[in-house]
Amino acid sequence: MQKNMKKGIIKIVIVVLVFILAKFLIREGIIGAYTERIIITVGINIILALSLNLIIGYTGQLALGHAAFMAVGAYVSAIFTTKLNLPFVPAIILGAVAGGAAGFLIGWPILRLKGDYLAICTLGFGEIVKVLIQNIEYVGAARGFSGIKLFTTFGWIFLFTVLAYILIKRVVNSVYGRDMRAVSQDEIAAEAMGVNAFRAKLLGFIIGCAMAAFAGGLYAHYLMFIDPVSFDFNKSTEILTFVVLGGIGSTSGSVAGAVILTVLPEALRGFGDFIKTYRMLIYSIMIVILMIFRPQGIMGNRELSLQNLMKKGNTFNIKGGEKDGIA
Amino acid sequence: MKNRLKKVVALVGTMTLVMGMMTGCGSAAETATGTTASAATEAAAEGETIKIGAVVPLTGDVPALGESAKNGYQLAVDTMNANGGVLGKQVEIIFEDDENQPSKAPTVAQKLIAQDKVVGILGATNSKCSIPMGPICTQNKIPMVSPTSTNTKVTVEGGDYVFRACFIDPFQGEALANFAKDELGAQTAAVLYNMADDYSKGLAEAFMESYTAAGCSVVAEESYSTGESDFNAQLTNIKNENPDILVMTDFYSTVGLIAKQARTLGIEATFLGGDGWDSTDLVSIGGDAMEGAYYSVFYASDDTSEAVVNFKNSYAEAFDGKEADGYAALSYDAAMILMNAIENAGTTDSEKVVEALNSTDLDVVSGHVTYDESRNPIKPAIICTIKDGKAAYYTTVEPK
Amino acid sequence: MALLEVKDLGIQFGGLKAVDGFHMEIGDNELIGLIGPNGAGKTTVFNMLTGVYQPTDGEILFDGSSISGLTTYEVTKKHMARTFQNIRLYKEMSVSDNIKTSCSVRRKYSLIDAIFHTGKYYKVEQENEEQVQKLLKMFGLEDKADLLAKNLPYGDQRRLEIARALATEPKLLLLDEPAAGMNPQETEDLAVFIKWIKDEFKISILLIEHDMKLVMGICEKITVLNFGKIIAEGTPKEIQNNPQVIEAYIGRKK
Amino acid sequence: MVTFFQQLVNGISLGSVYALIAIGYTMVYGIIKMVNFAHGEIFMVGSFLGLFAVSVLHFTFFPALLFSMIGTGLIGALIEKVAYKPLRNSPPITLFITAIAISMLLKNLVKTNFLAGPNPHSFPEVLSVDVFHIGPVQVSYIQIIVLLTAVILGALLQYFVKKTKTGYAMRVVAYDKDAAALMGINVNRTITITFIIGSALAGAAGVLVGIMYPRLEPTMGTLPGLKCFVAAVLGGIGEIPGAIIGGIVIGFTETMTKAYISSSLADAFTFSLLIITLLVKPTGLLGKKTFEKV
Repeated sequence: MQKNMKKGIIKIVIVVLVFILAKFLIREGIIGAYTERIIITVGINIILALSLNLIIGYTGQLALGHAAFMAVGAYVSAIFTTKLNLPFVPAIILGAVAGGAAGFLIGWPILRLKGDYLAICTLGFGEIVKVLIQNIEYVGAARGFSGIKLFTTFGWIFLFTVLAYILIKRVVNSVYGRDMRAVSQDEIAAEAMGVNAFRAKLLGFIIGCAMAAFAGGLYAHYLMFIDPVSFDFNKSTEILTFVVLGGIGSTSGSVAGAVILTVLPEALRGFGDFIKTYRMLIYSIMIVILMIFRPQGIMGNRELSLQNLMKKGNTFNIKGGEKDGIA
Repeated sequence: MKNRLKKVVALVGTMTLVMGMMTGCGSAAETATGTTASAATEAAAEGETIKIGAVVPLTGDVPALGESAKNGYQLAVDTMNANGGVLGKQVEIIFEDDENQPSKAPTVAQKLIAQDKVVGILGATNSKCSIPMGPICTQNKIPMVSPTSTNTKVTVEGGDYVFRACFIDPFQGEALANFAKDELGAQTAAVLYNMADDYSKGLAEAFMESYTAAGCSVVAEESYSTGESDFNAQLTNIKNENPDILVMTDFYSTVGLIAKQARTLGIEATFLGGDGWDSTDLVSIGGDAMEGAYYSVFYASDDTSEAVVNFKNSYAEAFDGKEADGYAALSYDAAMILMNAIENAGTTDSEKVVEALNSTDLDVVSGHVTYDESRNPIKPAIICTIKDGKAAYYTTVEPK
Repeated sequence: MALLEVKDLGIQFGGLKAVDGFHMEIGDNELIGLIGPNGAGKTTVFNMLTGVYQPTDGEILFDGSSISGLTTYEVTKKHMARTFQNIRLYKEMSVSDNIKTSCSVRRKYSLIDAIFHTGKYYKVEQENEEQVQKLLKMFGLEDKADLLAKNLPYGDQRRLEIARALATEPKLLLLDEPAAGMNPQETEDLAVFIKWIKDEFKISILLIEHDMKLVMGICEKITVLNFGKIIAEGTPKEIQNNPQVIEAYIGRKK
Repeated sequence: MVTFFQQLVNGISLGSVYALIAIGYTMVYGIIKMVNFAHGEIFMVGSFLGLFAVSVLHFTFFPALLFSMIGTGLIGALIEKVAYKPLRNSPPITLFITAIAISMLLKNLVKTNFLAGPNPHSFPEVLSVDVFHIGPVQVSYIQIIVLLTAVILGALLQYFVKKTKTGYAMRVVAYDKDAAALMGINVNRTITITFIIGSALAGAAGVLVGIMYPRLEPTMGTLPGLKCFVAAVLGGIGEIPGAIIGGIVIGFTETMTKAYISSSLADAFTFSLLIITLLVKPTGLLGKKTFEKV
């Protein structure tokens, strides 16, 4: 018991230290408003990548409509704060609950399907949500929902990103995470070993959708304006590239993918037009090459975590799931 | 033990690298005295140039508009610098690409303000980017002039630092409605718009509101979503109603397609539209179906007024013979309005520049500009028509 | 009361009656063999018992209650586990995780426990870990705990699949051709190994196998299936010189 | 009542366009069980090749159609060789993500200024634009051409798959790739041929759509691509006649939704149709039942 406790405390101390350091840098203006905005975007993208990775990486279900759940969370939380004047945190939690409910609603029928059909149906669902929002005048339809109060600050983002990471690690390292992975490996064998495959898939899907909705809430209260078009298929593909580049089925991989693909374009903003204009072309070529030579992405299914560092042996020891019981 | 130590060092190394990368690309210019942005503008003023930021959609789904806007801004700054610049200093314009995405516009605006220390921002081109950008400029007390965003929310929700150089949807809708009723004597209208596009839907609603208020009737209201190319279903319903005019409030490429299908289906109504039609490609896609159509626009390319002719010539000269479209003209005007305000204010201090902007009284390419209390310009709308395959000036609708 | 009672079990795929009138009784701690030529319907019987296929007629009583119509994981919850003819391990998961997944059938905690790492979470994880270590030691796999299942040699994969089934604490273990692809020496060890499991875990085992030496050696009762029908039942000795069985396997002497 | 027949004609003409693209989808999926997500983009490339042939090479309709079919066929084969072949036996997720990446690649490649550039282009009039009146209902010459081409190409393809040797090889590969290899069938060659034919069909559809709706832009392939997958699934994936029927049904429902229910919800209806079909009858109208042997 104590060994786990000791490691837990070390991790908490490190996290708090990093937070204080960042806060100090901001107050001193070393991290300016522009970089702060990038860090907030990185935080939101990390939560999105983690949530999609739970569905694609761990539960093995290729869901292509992830931006739709982000939209549900964004719009529901925006309605609560702007129209009903609810405080920030309850509003985004309600947004996440709505996202989870939408996940259940669409997951229940669709998760009986396999592979390609599931992918296209989730994609179809994404388009349906976009069209529905475009027809709801209450939220401004195609003209977008503006005048949302600014709540998302660096502090909230830091807290929620760390919480999201811990939540995913704990779900993945629990009985539920193992059931999900077993189902993604061989559904029939998992059922023979007493795992209710459908329930495991549905649970992974609901948690993933709720988290995406939560990220949507943070996004809405940071940008203060949301419109249906920004949650279309391109947004879903963007989140997919974070997970794919980082490594399908690796939690720290998703974090790495989200950080790199968010910071890179901003860091390159200064350099020549070539990269800027052909950015999407470079990304697509990169993915094709990646899928052929390194389908597991940068991190593969390895985990870079403090746990491995403390242990003897290499940082990237290759093993199936996360061994450490703690985040 | 050594092995573990090496690994810890590696992790700490990568952490600092990532932090460094982030702070590096962010703070290079920011390590000024950490003061708020507006005070920083004084510091910049002492420098040799006045920096103005411009947010344009260079990539994304409408790069053509971005290019016109960039050329318009550049031409205005070059002309201004040619005759002595502003407050005796040369003007330097810094372009940033918002990819026509609402999430990108505020980030690049923040970059221009925090990193490049601009004294004013031109843009964004489309309303959906200007709306989220407005509050950022107001928070940082940096004046913003959008050339072509017609959605009312841009100034209403943008805050006191947000201005625009073009008329707003309600005015354009009203102008079109009155023009249809008085000039064309049309009593019944059908409206076909892209319900997935904020500009198209906004203008359509504005038109319908004014048209019904003026006592005429909208006999058919049909819509479609982006990317669609078959409009026969909607057009057949419209043909059934046999309206006097068919109003299409979308961009030139879709309008050309609809017009062709409408004529093939045998719809004889006159076609009416908004500033989205303003492009040389309208006729190349629409062909002779566009003949005799009317559309409101910021500026008529064949207008004979001296300001327009000079602008067109210098534009063609600067950009190897390219023809200036409405987006280029309005971007040029927006830049002129901002620079003129800085000149009148005598300083780059934003409060004074905003005061100067509010009291703008300037002749620009798209007509005479003065601002009302919600910082929208009181400007005429120009109606053009397509006569034997070319856009021709028809009339001007003065604001009430 | 017998542990497993199967009465008049049958299934029809389109026109073909794959299995017809199958009956069987298995008491506590018995080792029963089910043999028959290829395509006799052995695996189909397995799939009906474990809920993979829904039988068209007949009744399956297990541990006192009917299980015909239940899904596979419900059958496993009622303490009947199985292995597969061609090994179906979780290839990309570690050996220990393969086994630990089955432990959750018996011991589970709520999602809230998992997220907030409550006392119950640590207790259950600890128990699961102990059971995994116990099974790993018994099956000689403890030093391969962290290897991916796909990287194990064939023999170890077979044993891991049995270990994984045993982790669900079954009362009846169904083994589907465990000796497939093994040389005589390995089959010999497997026979001893199966007998040891039966005594060590006090469970009943239903064994499908082609290797006569293995089946005749360790099974107490044998049922012979041919073209979906039972053609013989009894002790190994009776089966060996039963004319129908010989005919089914070797064909009639002219 | 007149409008109903006119809408019927509109529906069938739109449906025949979808059918033309769906045939390619269903063929590729039928043979190697892979949703070629980039199929919509190959259709777009077909339109641009047609535009290039007509405006730059001054081809008339038929040579331009052939030019585009050959072009897209080669591109299809190239994509299969470079991107899909190395992943032949990797998990479906990797293949699907590669297909999405290829579609992004094609879209952005055509968008570059070296090729077509981002702005819409117009397709010059190659076929006569006149219109026939059958009573009050009118049908344009192009609509008839598109319907005829869809039916003819569909019949030709059905004949090819059912009667010729290569067609036979395709059906065997569709049934069991590994067994086919054991039987001496050159699986790689068959799959490449499938891609060539599928892509060529998409190219033909591209040219016809370019003529019918003369606005071409790099993003025009995504939406039709999606709808034609719905058509292929509705008709029973892998069944060529199914794809044609599926295409007509999708075109019909979309037109009727726009005409009588609400033109802004049309797309939502199409996609809900997909989800309902897959839940009620996953194999689609004509598809065969397949299940995994334990």
